[in-house]
Amino acid sequence: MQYVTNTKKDREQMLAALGLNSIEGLFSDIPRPIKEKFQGLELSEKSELEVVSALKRLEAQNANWENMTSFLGGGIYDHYIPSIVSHLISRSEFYTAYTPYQPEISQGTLTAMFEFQTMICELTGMEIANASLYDGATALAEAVIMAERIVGMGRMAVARSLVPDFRRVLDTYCGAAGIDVVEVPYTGRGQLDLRAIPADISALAIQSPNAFGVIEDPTQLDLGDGLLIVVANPISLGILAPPGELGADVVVGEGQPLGLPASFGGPLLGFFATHRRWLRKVPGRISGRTVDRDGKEGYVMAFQTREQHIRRERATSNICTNSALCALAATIYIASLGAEGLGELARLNLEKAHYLADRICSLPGYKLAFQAPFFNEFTIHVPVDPHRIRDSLKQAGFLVTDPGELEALGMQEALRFAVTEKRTREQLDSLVEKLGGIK
Amino acid sequence: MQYVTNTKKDREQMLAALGLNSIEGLFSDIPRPIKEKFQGLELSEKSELEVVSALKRLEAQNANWENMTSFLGGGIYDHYIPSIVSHLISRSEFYTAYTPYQPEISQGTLTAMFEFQTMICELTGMEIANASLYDGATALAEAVIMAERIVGMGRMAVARSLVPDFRRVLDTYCGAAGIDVVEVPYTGRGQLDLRAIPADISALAIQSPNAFGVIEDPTQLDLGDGLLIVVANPISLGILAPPGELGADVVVGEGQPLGLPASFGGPLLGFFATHRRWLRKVPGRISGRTVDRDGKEGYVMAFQTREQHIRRERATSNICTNSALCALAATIYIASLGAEGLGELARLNLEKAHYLADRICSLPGYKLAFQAPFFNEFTIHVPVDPHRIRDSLKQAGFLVTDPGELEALGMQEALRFAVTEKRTREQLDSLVEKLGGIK
Amino acid sequence: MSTIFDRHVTVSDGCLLPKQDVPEQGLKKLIPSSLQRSSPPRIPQLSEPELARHYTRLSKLNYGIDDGLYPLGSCTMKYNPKVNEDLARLPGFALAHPKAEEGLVQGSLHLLYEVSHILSRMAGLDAVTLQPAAGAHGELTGMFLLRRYFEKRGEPQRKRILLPDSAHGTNPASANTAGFSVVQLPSNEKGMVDLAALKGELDSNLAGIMLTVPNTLGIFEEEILSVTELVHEAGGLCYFDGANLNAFLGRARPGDMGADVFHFNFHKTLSTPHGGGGPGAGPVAVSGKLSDLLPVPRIKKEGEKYRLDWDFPDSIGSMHPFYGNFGVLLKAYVYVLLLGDAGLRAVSENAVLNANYLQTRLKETFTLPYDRLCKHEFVLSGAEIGPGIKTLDIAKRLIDYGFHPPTIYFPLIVQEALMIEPTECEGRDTLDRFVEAMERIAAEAGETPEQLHTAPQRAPVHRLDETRAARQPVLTYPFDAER
Amino acid sequence: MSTIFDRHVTVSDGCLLPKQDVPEQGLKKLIPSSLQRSSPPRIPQLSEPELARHYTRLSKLNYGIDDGLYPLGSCTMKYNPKVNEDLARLPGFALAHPKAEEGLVQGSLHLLYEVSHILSRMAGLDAVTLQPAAGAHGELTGMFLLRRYFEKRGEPQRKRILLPDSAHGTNPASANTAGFSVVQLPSNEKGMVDLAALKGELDSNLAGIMLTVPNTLGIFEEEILSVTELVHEAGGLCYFDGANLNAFLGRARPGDMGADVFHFNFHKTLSTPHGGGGPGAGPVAVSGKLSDLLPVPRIKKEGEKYRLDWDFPDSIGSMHPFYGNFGVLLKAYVYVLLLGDAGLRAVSENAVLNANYLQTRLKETFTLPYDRLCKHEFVLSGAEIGPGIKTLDIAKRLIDYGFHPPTIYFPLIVQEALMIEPTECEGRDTLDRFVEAMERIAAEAGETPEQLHTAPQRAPVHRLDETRAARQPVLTYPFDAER
Ligand SMILES: Cc1ncc(COP(=O)(O)O)c(C=O)c1O
Ligand SMILES: Cc1ncc(COP(=O)(O)O)c(C=O)c1O
Repeated sequence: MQYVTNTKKDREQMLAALGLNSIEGLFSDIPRPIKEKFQGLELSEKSELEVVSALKRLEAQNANWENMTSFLGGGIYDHYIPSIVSHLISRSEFYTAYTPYQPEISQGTLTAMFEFQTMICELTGMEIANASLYDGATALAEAVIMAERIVGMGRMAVARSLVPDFRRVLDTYCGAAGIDVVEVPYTGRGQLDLRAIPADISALAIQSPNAFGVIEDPTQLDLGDGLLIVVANPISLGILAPPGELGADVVVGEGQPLGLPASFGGPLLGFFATHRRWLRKVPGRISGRTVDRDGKEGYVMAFQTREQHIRRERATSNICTNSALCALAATIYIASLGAEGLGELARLNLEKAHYLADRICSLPGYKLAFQAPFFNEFTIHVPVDPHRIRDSLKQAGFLVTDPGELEALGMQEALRFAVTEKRTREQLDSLVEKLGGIK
Repeated sequence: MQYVTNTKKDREQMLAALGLNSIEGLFSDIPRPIKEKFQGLELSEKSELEVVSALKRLEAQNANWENMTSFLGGGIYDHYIPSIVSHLISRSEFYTAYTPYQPEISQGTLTAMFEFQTMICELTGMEIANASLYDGATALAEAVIMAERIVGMGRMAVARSLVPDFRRVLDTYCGAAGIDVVEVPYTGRGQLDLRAIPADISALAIQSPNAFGVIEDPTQLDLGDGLLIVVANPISLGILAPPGELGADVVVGEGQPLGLPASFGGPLLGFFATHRRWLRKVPGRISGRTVDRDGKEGYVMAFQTREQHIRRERATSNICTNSALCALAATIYIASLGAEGLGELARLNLEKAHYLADRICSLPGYKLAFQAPFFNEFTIHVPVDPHRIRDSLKQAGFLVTDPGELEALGMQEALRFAVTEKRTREQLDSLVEKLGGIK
Repeated sequence: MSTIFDRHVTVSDGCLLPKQDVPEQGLKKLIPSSLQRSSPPRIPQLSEPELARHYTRLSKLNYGIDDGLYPLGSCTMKYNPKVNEDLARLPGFALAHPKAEEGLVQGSLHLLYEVSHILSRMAGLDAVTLQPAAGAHGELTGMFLLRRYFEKRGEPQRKRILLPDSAHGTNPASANTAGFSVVQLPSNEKGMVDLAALKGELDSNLAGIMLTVPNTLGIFEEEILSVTELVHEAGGLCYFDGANLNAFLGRARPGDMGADVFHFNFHKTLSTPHGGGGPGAGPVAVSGKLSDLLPVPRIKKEGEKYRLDWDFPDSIGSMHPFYGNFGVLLKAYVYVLLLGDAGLRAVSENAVLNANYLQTRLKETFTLPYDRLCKHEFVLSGAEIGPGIKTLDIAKRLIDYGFHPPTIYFPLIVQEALMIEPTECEGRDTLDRFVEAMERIAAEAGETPEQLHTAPQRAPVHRLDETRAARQPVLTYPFDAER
Repeated sequence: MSTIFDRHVTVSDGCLLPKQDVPEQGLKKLIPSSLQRSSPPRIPQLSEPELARHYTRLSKLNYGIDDGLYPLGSCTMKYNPKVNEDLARLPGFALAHPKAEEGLVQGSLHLLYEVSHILSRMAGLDAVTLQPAAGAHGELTGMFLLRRYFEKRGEPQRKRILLPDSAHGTNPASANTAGFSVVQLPSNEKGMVDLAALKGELDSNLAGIMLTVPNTLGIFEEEILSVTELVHEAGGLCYFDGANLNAFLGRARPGDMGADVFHFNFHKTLSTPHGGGGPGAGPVAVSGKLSDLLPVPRIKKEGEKYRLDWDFPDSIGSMHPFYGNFGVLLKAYVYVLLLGDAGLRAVSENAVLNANYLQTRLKETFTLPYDRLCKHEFVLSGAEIGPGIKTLDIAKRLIDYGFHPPTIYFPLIVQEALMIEPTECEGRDTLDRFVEAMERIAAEAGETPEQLHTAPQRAPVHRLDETRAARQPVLTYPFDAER
């Protein structure tokens, strides 16, 4: 086996040093009935060449994704990832390292975590952020659990316009944690119905832009003791007001748009930002600045006391391994753009989406489902069975989200389009042309 | 421009420090008529995203090479390259470094060069080797020039069975260096015709396995003062006798099979090995072991006095930049296999090639062009127009070399097949089946 | 360590992004001004050369698996095959969108289906969910499953989870998050579950037990079959934390030991990189009685087609927005294909051999509180090795010898614990060098304790003040502070 | 530095290679025993983890562009864009076999065709060969072209090549290899070609002149038009070494200066990585009168198809077995597409600005023998900076300050030369830090010269004994020696 370094001779000598005369002696403590029941996988060892071929055959069972023109979105977007991101995260010192338990030889990871936290705070307008969670959906669930710990009402409210992938996870966690979930409907403009927010909630969770692509305006909200949790699209924050400035108490979201491939939905990157006063209640790792014996600056994992190792059952959360390498990718991605580039990127998305929306709405029977501001994704009311449209578009290599997702949110005869900087005008025009031809 | 670090402000301040008030002032020394004639490329700056798309469109103009079953050879072979090779040579410390002029901060490159030299000597059976040349063909040309410097007869002989790509380069160099080239025919067994070797030559160059795939037996050669230069396939040396043991004075060859992609014929890797006594006549870089001030072992570029920097017009050759990163890839490739693996690899190639040859020869009218030992490549006499066969095979995704190449060497109605470890029995069988169907 | 915020800010003149190719309407028209950002985030843009240098420099402050021995106990820091990385980046896999029609992602679904089957066979259990993104996430999934199981059975009172005192901290935290109360079980003098104590806790409120096998001392519970039988008899379920699967890969299966739920830890056992703290994958395998409760969607094969199956009304819901960490699952799949059964056996063989070899050699110098055959790891005590010397000092001193330190202060039941796991990838040469370093450190502890107290000396920074980080938290770049 | 030959030899138990799937006939039957290898090469096989560690360790002994300033004069060590590397690895390009039918490689041929066209426009010359694999190979190609040109014209006696004394060593070596005799031209006090001396060499045996523009002092020949005119009038041709093209990228063209032959150096000007000594690319552009002599095959466009054109009976032959270093050519193509005209101008602007800025600041402390506006580089003298201090000492001391040293002892016309080229990629911050280091070294040279003599102290090895390497050559691993 090419990943084992001991030679046969090494093994013999080492066994001898242990006073054993067979490898079986090393496993004498496993009860015999267990060993007797063992069945293998019935897989023979294979060469790298063979496995590479096998995986390429599997890959070929997928569509040729490089030839697809994607308008899929709903949390996972088709943004361009600069080449440098993958080059830098592929340095083995980064990607093969463990969680930085030994800070003196982990300053690379810890510094980057600190940078990531700072960037997330800058984007969201919050005071502190953690170093990542698994994904946006579990980040939302963790936020609700934190809110429940802080406020303790035993129930929370959630906008109906939250993407269903997040909602499922939220419901699962709340169910197990004994938190009731109340749904808040949306208005005819596709925005949160402010009149329908229940009282006595630990938190209200909204998403902006939401599952319809509509930007929410939370400035008029009053939740009493309840916390406002906003699920944000980080790319939109290049031009949209930071939720922290609009009253959010916790901002979470999916970081995939920040330099991660869709990768069939994982690995992803949850981010989590909140007020400084809840520092000790935040789940997940946090990197903090300190000094060494000589006063030289350095970073460590701060507040490990919140974590499981120390306080065990009183730990803030059970998060251990999270999504550090994805956070590193996001950090490098953001640094490659800078503030200006982030703004430019957001504007590219915004304008292209509006161009497409306008063009589509010029087709007879097509109109925006909601008269409300949107960013890079919008919902269109269509005059033909949306499932049929989706199929026809697919034949032409254009991908849109299953209308079933919108139907489940109460939107019939609708399709959602996400438009990133990767879509060219030519592609947008030909999508419209294709749409126009569907009767 | 994303590769420039100075900001506009930096530039202004730096100009001011120079007492200049415009960038043009920096170019005042270029005569005006030259500047006035300038024409640009008429290319606008493009984003990485756009350039990546452009290159993928170009790539798509090629055949889908991943779906081809290649029997192409003649110097460039389709071997499997272990993933680790590319990972390691992609460490920026390796691939972005210059030639190791400052050995104290180049021990990585220099140590690997030393390893490469050792491996080449082990494979070829020679005493010394250089750290690489551009490619096998120019390595052969350099060998002939060295031989001419040593022996000085003004002419050399070359086997007609040398692959034409090498021959063209050899003729070009010899033409310009004033060395006459005499061709030595091959026998009915496809091997060098020993009786036809001219006298008074500085060198005889043969290739083994040669352009027909046939293994030469140079043990009976007597060249007088002339040197025997052998062009070797490094993969074959896992099982074939090192040319040094068969009387070679210089062994050169193309290192592409050692872990480099075909890459449409470049970059390649020339290797060059010879006797120790000609140390100071060898072209190209050589790494040598030495010690530092404290007696610690280290490596430097040895014998730089041979090179152009110092002796200028009396330099052994004009080689400066060579193929260091390709040599590093080859070093890692060889180390990943070790002696045993190299033997196993060579046997895989050998057996598969013989299996295919046997199977093809079982078809009516097909027979081996030469009754002589071969390694992983062989020439078949075919009963149908070979150009037509090549075309039909191509339709089925099987690639073989242009029969024109063999015709130019005097072999009509013939095709050459190279078989590497990547070819599965299934592929070989279906090639034979396909061949059998061509009438 | 300077951050990018300390660096030169570049305003790029050129185009990093494509030019706008549609007519612009302007921000003003499209977004109400109250919802627009009023000031830009304070994020510098670095030129690409500077960006490359900054993160290359940061990378060199790290220690990775390719830099040397990484004997972090419980973490199974094995080599991460390079080919895994390449295959996860194949565009057909990397670009596939999770909301695509099933017909466009048959290869991805097929792969997930295969992975589930392999895991189910490896665990000796009936069904698998690939959703959990890490070990602790697997635990949480398992706890949610237990909760739902007892609710469905009409035994909602079963809320007590037994945990050996050697358990990993995520175990109680996960149980807690799922609303269970945790009861700690003392270990006996052999470092194993104390059967008597266990029997004392078996009542009708028992939900189950969370075990790590082999346990965090690296010891295989000899009475494992009795333990699981007792719990089952009491109506409880057995959760197995699979962090230590490397110890018996290719030789034994948790299902055959009595496990009802088992989580895999891909970034430990199955060679996927740990990434400095994730992403990982923590799939969960369950016995038949729990299989209908697994998260949705699940992957189903219908004829030659692979489908997402949402139709499990008893399911706990979803633990992940999609199907788990596909990219990570793929890498482990590649690893298992490469190894096959023989390779998997070679893993446990060499992992256990290396651990016992180190244990035997190191117990000459250090205290080995539980002195017996170990599996893939063992735990020493750093106590009393020298005046005022703590395990932390030993760990930091190892850095000076060029090694990554072992896991320290875990498990809690060993005083000043040093938890050492060499993995199968290390060769004897390396182990011998490590022993030599440990022996020298032990000598230094007596002779020149200052060398340990002031270690590390050969790291990019000297010993960092962790207390200060908690007392005076600086968690984002202090833009406004005078630096 | 230990080599792999010093490492543990592993006999792999498993399978690195696929199993043989055809019936085996055996070596004995297939290869005559006299042609079989009798003993295996002495090459160890390392396990993959050990292999990764060995070469990762070696990599860390190197200094690359991503590690910091690399001001090697004449080498143009600019940033190597990462995207170049990705695109060269696209399978459609990387797997294409050079002997494939043209129909299967239209994309590759198209790319080469585009590159030729771009280069021809950049050079302001008529035709291009992409075959040369490096700068010196371009020179050799050029010299072969000159030789053939004069033979064809019936002037085979034209065998004298003029070379400024500041020329790079490959120039005379290339001329020599092609059978020319080299005449050295002295530089005048401005560091430029001495016109009077030039005029004295213009006879009917003159083949031509080899110039580097700007020259290796970083100075643009003010009289370049007179120089080329004089040579042309004398019936000679002008060869331009393009190593220094970075100085006027996007602003001027060698063709407009009188060049007949011009070689590009891709691994300098066009951002392709130098790889620790190659592979590179050194395409050659020529004026119309030489175009029929260029190497074959050339790439031709017929309608929408790209073809290899062999039909040039006057061609010198082939300089490369195929079409040049395709993978390298592709990277430069990507670079040019990214930059466009504006980006190319930004290159020369910043390269020249950085060089002049450094020159101005450093001449306060060091001797600047030719004190004038420079282009992309300049040459200081390290002489007399301190007692017994040589330029070598300064260079080695720079290593201690974390910088790669400049090129030293070239050009030969400056005593103790320090040839400094910062490139456009460096920012002012870095340049200021470099100046500071140089000033400190100058101070140390007077105050603590031992620090310079014993430098470097902060490198993986201390100063290496180059003489010993030549006197007692050890060029392969000494298997048999007692180590
Ligand atoms: C025994 C044990 N259980 C659980 C975990 C948690 O796994 P993860 O970090 O993947 O969430 C760990 C990780 O260190 C562990 O060692
Ligand atoms: C001025 C000059 N000419 C020619 C060369 C040779 O180029 P190459 O190393 O690409 O062969 C160099 C390389 O250092 C150079 O600086």
